Amino acid sequence: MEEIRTLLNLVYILSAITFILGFKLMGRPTTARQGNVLSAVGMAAAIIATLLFPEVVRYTYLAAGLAVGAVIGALFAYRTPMTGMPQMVGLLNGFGGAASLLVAWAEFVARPYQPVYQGVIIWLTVLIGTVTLSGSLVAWAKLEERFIPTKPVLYPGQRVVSVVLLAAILGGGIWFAIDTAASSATQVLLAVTVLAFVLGILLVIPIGGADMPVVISLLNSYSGMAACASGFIIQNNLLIVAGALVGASGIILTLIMCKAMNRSVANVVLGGFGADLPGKAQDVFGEIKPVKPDEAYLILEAANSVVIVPGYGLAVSQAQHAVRELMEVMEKNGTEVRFAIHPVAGRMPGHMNVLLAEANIPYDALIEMDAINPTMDIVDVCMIIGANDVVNPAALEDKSSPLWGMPIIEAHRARTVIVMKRSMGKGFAGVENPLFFRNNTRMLFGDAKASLQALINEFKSAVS
Amino acid sequence: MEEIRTLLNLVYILSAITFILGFKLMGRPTTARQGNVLSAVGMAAAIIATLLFPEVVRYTYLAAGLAVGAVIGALFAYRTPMTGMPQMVGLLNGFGGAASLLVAWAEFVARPYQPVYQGVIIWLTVLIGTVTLSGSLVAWAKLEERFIPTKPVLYPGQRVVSVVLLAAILGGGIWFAIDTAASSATQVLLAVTVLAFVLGILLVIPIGGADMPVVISLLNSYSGMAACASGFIIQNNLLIVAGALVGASGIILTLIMCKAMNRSVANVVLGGFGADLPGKAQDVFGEIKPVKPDEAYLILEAANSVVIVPGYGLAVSQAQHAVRELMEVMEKNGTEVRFAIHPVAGRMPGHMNVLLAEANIPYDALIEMDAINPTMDIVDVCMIIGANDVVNPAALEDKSSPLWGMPIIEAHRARTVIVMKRSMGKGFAGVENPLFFRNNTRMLFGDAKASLQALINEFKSAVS
Amino acid sequence: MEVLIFLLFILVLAIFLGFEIISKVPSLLHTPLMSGSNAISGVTIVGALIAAGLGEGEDTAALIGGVAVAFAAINVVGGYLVTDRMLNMFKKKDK
Amino acid sequence: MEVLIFLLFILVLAIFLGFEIISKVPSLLHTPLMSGSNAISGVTIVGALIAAGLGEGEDTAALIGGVAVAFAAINVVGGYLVTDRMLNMFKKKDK
Ligand SMILES: NC(=O)c1ccc[n+]([C@@H]2O[C@H](COP(=O)([O-])OP(=O)(O)OC[C@H]3O[C@@H](n4cnc5c(N)ncnc54)[C@H](OP(=O)(O)O)[C@@H]3O)[C@@H](O)[C@H]2O)c1
Ligand SMILES: NC(=O)c1ccc[n+]([C@@H]2O[C@H](COP(=O)([O-])OP(=O)(O)OC[C@H]3O[C@@H](n4cnc5c(N)ncnc54)[C@H](OP(=O)(O)O)[C@@H]3O)[C@@H](O)[C@H]2O)c1
Repeated sequence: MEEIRTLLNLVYILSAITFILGFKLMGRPTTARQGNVLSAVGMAAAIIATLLFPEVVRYTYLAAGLAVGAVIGALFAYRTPMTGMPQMVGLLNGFGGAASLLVAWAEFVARPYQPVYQGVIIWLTVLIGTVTLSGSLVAWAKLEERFIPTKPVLYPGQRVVSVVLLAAILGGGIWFAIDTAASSATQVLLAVTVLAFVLGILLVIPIGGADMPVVISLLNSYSGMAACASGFIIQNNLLIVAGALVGASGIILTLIMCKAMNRSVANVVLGGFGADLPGKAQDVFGEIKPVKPDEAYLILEAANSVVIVPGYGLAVSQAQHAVRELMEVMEKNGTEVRFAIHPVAGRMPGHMNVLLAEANIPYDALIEMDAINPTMDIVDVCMIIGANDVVNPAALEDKSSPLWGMPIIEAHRARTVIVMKRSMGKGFAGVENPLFFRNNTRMLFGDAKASLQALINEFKSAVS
Repeated sequence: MEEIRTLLNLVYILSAITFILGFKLMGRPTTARQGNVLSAVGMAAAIIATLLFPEVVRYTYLAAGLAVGAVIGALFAYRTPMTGMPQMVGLLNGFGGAASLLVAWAEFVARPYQPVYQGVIIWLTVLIGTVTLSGSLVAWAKLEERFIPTKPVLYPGQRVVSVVLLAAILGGGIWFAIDTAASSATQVLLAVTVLAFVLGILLVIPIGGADMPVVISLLNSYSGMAACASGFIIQNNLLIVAGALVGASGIILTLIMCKAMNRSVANVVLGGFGADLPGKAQDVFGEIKPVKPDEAYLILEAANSVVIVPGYGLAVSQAQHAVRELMEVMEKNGTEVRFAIHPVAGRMPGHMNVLLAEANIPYDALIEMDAINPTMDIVDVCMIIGANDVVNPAALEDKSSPLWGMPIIEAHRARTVIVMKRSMGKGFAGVENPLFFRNNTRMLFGDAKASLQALINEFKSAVS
Repeated sequence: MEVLIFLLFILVLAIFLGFEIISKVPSLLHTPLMSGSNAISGVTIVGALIAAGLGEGEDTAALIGGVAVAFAAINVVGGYLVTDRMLNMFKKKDK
Repeated sequence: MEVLIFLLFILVLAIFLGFEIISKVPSLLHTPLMSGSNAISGVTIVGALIAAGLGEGEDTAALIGGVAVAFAAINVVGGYLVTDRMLNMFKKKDK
């Protein structure tokens, strides 16, 4: 009996090692896939080991849960388009939070007599898990643009309500933990759960849809913390280690995003960004020079080196395959084609890399911002596809701009810039982009995919 | 009672955090000193916490030990010259091993009834601790060139004796662990200790003096492992964490050294390197062009950029202050002076950096091998002071050389090379250096310090 | 209480380790990193399985555990599969 | 036995963490790193102090403990002081 338990605990140690090594292998594109598989194997081992624990004797609910969950999970994984990754990750985070919160509840229901510190941990797990769940649901809805307005929802007294809620949850926690076997304990924990659910909604609803990736990354971190907390409840090392790794990962990604947007985490989390924009009209000089696809073709045809800057608009119009085709015809024409990837291009960190990888564009053609900027002066044409904020030179030049200080891809330093977008519409930050008015800029208006297709046709008809 | 224990254990967690943060701060020269202080504060906290444990009631031996140890430690720290660092670190490793081994013994004497796995751990701690102790003593003696010949001591049947010893130690371990309360147990553990002591000596004695730094680094790792093992005996987390950190550090430094010498760890540890050299006389072409200090002065005086490559000979002749003076007069003369530091120059990793820092040479003038090599072609004069193997071009050009494949500082690519050494004596690897016979090389024979002084005088008399 | 100390120690070490390892992942792989760590956060499934399989106590606890298993399984299976799908698309230039 | 599992877990995490952190230290600082980690390996002093201060059991155990304390203290004090002495010498160009 004791020996089995020891053995199974050793399996947990091995699982933790696979998680750690998995993350390490994730550090390079050549080994990342193996890393993911290794980590999955470790997870499978942990699940099997858990089933062998002597106290696991009832299999109905367990088997049903596993079967249902696995099927839904697989459907999610294969049905979600690459453009929908942020939503999917968001939803999965919520489910992770839900699982942790339910584990806490199950423990409480099974063993109502708990020492005070266990009571505190149960309460904490319920709190983090529930906030993660409801917050993730709101984030998901905002990204899907369903049920909830994408814009920041602001109402008077917002902060006061949140603080009052938090105080109530805290009070409930004390009440609950002091005597978990009291007859009122179940109701109190239920109340805490409901309040936490409301709190999660209220925390996320004032944040604008475009800030959702930061929120999702933060919620990812919370789901890790919830797992960690539930590890303290059942005193399981593996949960703690894995939870801490995920927690760290979420926080690091959040910080990277905020840094690349030149905003503080607090600024994002307190919300309201994009709701009321500084009315001050920005001074932009110069005139707009629209071009037709045939003119753009002539410019591209003559270029020796082209740098493509993809942005959110490319994802919206699903133009990744078209971009790949254009790249091929240009390369056939003897032009060197590279992609410049801004860390927060798109709506999720690394979003553009995944999209372009989906279209079979090799990752060694994707260059990071810091590596491409020094070479920008000798680039013939910089082609901007559905990007806006990440190439806005105001970030470098205009101290009054909300983008001031954000690192950008310095497209304006290329000899010629071609901007592909539908209109003079603004980007996520909602500011004017002086790049569009520069002397060396040409605007190719239209949906990204359609414009790309037109360019490809020009190239093809020229050959034949 | 229980609360105190918990509180003190929390102090241990904080200590572990200071060790980790201390190592992290050690990663940059600007913060390294703070890191060391932080780590020391953590250690002091751990010591104080331990004294407050309820079971610590007897203070005579403890106070005496602390006082004696602290005084001796401080004397060591302030008396040892910078050139003697390898020896000092070696000796301290040995003391660390001794402490762990004695902790294991004390535990056994205090509580002879131990479960089998505890018996195994006690035996393991005694083994690692004792090997660390005696091995370190031999390494120290070899480096100090006292008591024991520096050359590899080889005798027939070497490996057989070691294997037999190891088998006996293993047998003793089984005998001991099975019943630690048996009347024979004390004798058996004593025998294991003695045999382990002999084993430590036999393992290190066949290794040449110049390989001692690798051995010391490996023993550093062992002393960490011994601390780790003793942590298992008294079930103390802090010992395990700190021991594992030290163990990892020692192994990493060992690997770095071996890689920079292009040898495997096994090759070093099995010993004999430098005892019997391949008799094959190497073909070196060209003739030696000795110069006098006044001629060398003229070359240096005309140079715009000078790179100095310090080596073991610089440490031997204690010429670090003279080098600093020469640097100053050359800089006054308008010459740019940089230092190229090979990872295994000297007799310890980072040895040259410490020596030059001692002479107040700022660390931003010290350039790593990989950074300096690409710029070597445009260097006017490369001045090699007491270095030999680390600038041997045979490593790049001669497949039959024992140095083949070792990364070197490519001094031979500089316009002119001035080599300062006492004779045509060989370096640690015992091979001829074709660099000395090149057309662009001038040899300035003599003790490094004396030659440097002569050069400085030339510069000074030219001014006045 | 002693166990709690161990768990805290493990937590501290894992947090440090997490920051060290994750900060080395290049931005190229941040989306798969996010979904992959998502899968790992489904490790609560271990706790859920124990709750769902518990013989003692009320039936309710096991039922809640079963639901927890389902949620966690979505997380695990969905996370790993979608990460694999993404990583499978990352290709080096093969010419 | 359960305690052993915890200790093993801690060992594994600490080893990984050690490799991650130490491999970031530049070669410039390898000598102080060596002496600094030397000092940390003197952490056995914790075990030695407990052994030396133990009231129960034979006097011999406490005596052995006392000697262990002395050795470990040399390690700790000597290691930290010499490291500090070295690091104090590292200076940036101040002109
Ligand atoms: N990646 C992340 O992790 C992350 C997270 C949070 C926030 N953000 C923020 O998101 C922004 C990302 O910058 P970005 O430059 O990628 O995008 P952006 O600044 O949001 O601009 C996207 C542009 O694409 C155009 N567009 C939209 N649909 C299009 C279509 N079908 N065809 C062609 N063009 C289309 C839009 O202009 P038209 O309307 O004129 O077509 C818009 O100006 C940054 O401000 C960043 O801070 C990113
Ligand atoms: N740093 C480490 O961690 C480490 C560890 C293990 C092994 N090693 C090995 O040690 C060697 C280090 O290379 P290295 O180039 O620094 O040294 P080296 O190859 O050992 O050569 C040192 C040279 O200094 C000269 N020398 C000795 N005393 C001198 C004095 N007083 N004045 C002037 N010159 C003097 C000697 O030539 P004369 O006799 O002609 O004067 C000798 O050729 C490498 O082979 C390396 O693999 C290093």
